[in-house]
Amino acid sequence: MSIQETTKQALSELFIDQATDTVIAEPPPAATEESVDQEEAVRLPGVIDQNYDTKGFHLDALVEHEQLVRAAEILFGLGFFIESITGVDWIKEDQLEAVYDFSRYDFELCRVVVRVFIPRTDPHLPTITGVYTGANWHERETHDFFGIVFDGHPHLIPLLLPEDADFHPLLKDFKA
Amino acid sequence: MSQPIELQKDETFVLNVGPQHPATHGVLRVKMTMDGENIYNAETVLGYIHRMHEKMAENRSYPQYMPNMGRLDYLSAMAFNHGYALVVERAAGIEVPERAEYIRVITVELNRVSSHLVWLGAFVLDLGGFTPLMYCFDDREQILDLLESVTGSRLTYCYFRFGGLYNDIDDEFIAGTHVFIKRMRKELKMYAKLVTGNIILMKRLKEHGPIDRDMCQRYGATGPVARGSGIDYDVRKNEPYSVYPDLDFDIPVYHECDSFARYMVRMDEMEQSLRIIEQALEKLPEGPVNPKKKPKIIKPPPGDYYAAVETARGNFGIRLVSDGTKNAYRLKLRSPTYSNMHLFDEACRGMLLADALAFMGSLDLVIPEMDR
Amino acid sequence: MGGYFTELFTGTKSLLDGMWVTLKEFPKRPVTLSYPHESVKMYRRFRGHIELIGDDEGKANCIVCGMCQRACPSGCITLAGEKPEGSKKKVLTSYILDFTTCSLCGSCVESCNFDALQFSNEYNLASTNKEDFIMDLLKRLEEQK
Amino acid sequence: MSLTLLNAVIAVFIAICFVGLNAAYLVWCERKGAGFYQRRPGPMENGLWGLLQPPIDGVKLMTKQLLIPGGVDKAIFMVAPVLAMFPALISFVTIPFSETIVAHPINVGVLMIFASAALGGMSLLVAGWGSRNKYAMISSVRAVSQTVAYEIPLLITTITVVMICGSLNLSDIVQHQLGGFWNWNIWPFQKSVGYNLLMPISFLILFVCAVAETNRAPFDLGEAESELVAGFHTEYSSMGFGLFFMGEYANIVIGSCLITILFLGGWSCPIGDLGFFPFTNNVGWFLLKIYLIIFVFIWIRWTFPRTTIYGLLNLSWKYLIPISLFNLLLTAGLLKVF
Repeated sequence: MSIQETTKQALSELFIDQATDTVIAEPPPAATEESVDQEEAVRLPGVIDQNYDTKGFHLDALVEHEQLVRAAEILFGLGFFIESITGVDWIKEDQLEAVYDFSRYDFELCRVVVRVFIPRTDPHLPTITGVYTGANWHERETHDFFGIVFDGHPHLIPLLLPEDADFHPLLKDFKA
Repeated sequence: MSQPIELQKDETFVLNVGPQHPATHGVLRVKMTMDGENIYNAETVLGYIHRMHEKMAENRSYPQYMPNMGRLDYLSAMAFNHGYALVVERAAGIEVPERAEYIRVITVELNRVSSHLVWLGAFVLDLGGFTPLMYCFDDREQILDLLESVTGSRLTYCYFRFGGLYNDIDDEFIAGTHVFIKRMRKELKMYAKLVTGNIILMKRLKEHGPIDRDMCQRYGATGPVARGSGIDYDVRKNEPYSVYPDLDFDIPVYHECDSFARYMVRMDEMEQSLRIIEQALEKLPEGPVNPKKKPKIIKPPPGDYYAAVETARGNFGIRLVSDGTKNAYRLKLRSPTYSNMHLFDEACRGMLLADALAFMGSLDLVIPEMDR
Repeated sequence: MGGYFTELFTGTKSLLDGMWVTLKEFPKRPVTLSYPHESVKMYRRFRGHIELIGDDEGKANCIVCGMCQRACPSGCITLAGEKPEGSKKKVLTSYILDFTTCSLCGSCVESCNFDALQFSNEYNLASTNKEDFIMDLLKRLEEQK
Repeated sequence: MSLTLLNAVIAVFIAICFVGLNAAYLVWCERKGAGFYQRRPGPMENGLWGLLQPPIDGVKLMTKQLLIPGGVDKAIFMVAPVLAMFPALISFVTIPFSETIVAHPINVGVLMIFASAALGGMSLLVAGWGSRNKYAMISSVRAVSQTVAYEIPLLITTITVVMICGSLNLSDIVQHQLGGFWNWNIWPFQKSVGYNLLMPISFLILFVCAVAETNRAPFDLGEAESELVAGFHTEYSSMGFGLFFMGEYANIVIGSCLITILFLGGWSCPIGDLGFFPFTNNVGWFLLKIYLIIFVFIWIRWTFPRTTIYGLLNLSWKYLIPISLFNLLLTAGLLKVF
């Protein structure tokens, strides 16, 4: 079994107790014609395969925010390292997306993207610094740029922005 | 040797290394809590050269953003350009002619050698040896001259275009590169004698600055830092892009997990880069360097795309979120030293100040790339 | 004990090796260039600041299409033109380059379809006066004639 | 009495001139040498080959403002550079440049030099403590532990030579080596002790100790510009810095004088006194020898990276002290035998 399938299976177990049994076998989105906004809006939590050649990553997992730490633990156990954490501001849907990139050191190539959607007002996420120590700076950076509060983070002060910064420049409604 | 010492929190003082300090090579600030000359902990303070490149990406069209890439990592600007070109080509589905791919590889590898040369000089300077810096800069000068004759600039090349290149290389460049490879092989032997073999250097690097595999995984360290810890991870091999699969080269891996291992990885990488350049020059096909048909205005279909390249410092990844317009909706730059520097705090505890700064040098930091 | 003397021996040898390398460099000629007295020849492709290309009479080739202005990522080009009476083509009346924000990327030169822009070979551009970097390229073209 | 005093005053005056000129032009030599080692020409602009650089630098240093950082102990802060310069000057009083050119020959000249050298370490401590700067503080602590560690092998090696020559008077030590280079103490065969194979190694030990005592690269832990910014003189500007600089170069000259006298036969002509000018025992040979040694000092500085404090102490306690002690015992034994 390739690492992609193993990882997919492991991550799928997160969603089993969610009653919707169709989630695991959700087909990859074939049509990209419809706008990404609608597609993201209807997407249910679950893991889907992506076409590496066109997308640049293999697995795309959408999780609820209470499943996030568990997902990170699964990936850590499978030998993934953390590449980056970032956010995307979907201002039209009034949502923030946090994107976690994971990759592997060995030759079985598998890039995993874990996404979480959270409301734009009062965005909170659990920290994964307990699993990946290196998430510390990435989470601080995401907090800087998007204002996402990572609950349980040991040292959530501005990293790249000045220490007294109270603005979040990558939000779409930010005006300099 | 830095034996584990019981450090007392209540007997410490804070030493500000940076933002203006000779060892930080730029405006990095490390707030070290010290017990005597031993480090109790070190908090890195970033952001002194933060320019919000990611926001700029949202306000510029795709081709307009290309020059920004050279400003991220001024030492391996070519590789950063390559990463950005890759992700946009992947998103917009632009084909690259083969000759352009080969020339990309040649220039990126030349740039990698020049970047490692600066690192070598600066690293030995950190250790107190001044002369190798001058030799390194002399050698690097040859590369910069070569690249300048092709791209027109010396540091922030901005040489790649989506689907191709700014312009073609000429015979003069090819001849010059062959001369350079010959010279560099000789110089590498000289460095081995002058620097690598030196007992003082070995004593300072061997068994100092330990980074093990687990630590790399937790922090996401890549590049020579990971390869010095026994992880054979190199994007050029693990996730082949461009024409790297057609070229024969090795990834140097050392299992000692110390500063000397990282040092040796980079020294060997220069040799491997020369090999790559030599082969690429040999295989260089004729043909155009820009695709015949290319969209006039680049508007990738909505969705998110990812591409990674191996820069001189490690895995540089770009996540591009497109909404179908001519500007990126969101562009995330995953810079390698950001993760590599992050582990400094954990790794340097209990070290002597001199060793910690040598360790910092072995991480090969480029601050603008970290702060973005 | 064996290691003690081996290390002493190899260590000393490595130091002497290093000293031999630097000694060999000592009598060699310097590779540097004493800059203000001599200077390097710039490469043909060297990217200095941009300049206008004129025809034989010194008139700018520019037709004031404004492509360069739009291509510039940092908005450092300001140009204006007017249509003289009886002429079909627009004529350039001013072309200002704000070099303080220019990043020498060359997008303007590439975007130009009328062979009107090129890179100059100027690199001695240091000045203590900011106004020196607001360049009037049209004036420059006239002066070159 | 008064004549002796006058003599001493004149000697100190000459010493100051000598030290000052030496310091200035050694800086020039150092920069020029660094340039040649590094494929570049070194100072070129002022005068022929940049020969006017040192006086111009001197003028620059003297006209700069002497900054005193807030909150320092002014007395200590100001006295430190003087303390760096003073022992170096004192040492010159006893050094015999030739048979006749010596300011004040003292029977225990060796002791005198070591006493003032120990005082030199003091100046670093005072400067580091008085600067109210953490880098300077770390630097001075390093420098003192370095001085303590390296004075021991230095003394032991010197004692070996003193035993062979049977005198603490520097002139006598040179007299003992007159008559050709084969009589110098550096060789493994000696008139008085027969074969002592460790003598060349003793010479090396003395050389290493001299480099370490003068805080030169690769033992410049006190300055360590990439770690401690500028070490103990971080806070000094103008002539305060200038005095430290001069003191450093004066110490280098003293160090090389000591090496020349103890091992290389001082002012003696390498092929024996032939009785016509350059080949007599004269001051020229002495100066030639010390500048050759200074050349090696510069050569070493521009070749090696810096050691760390444990590397430095390891070298001293694991190699230099045992070997020099062993040589001391061996020499003592040989003296008994022959």
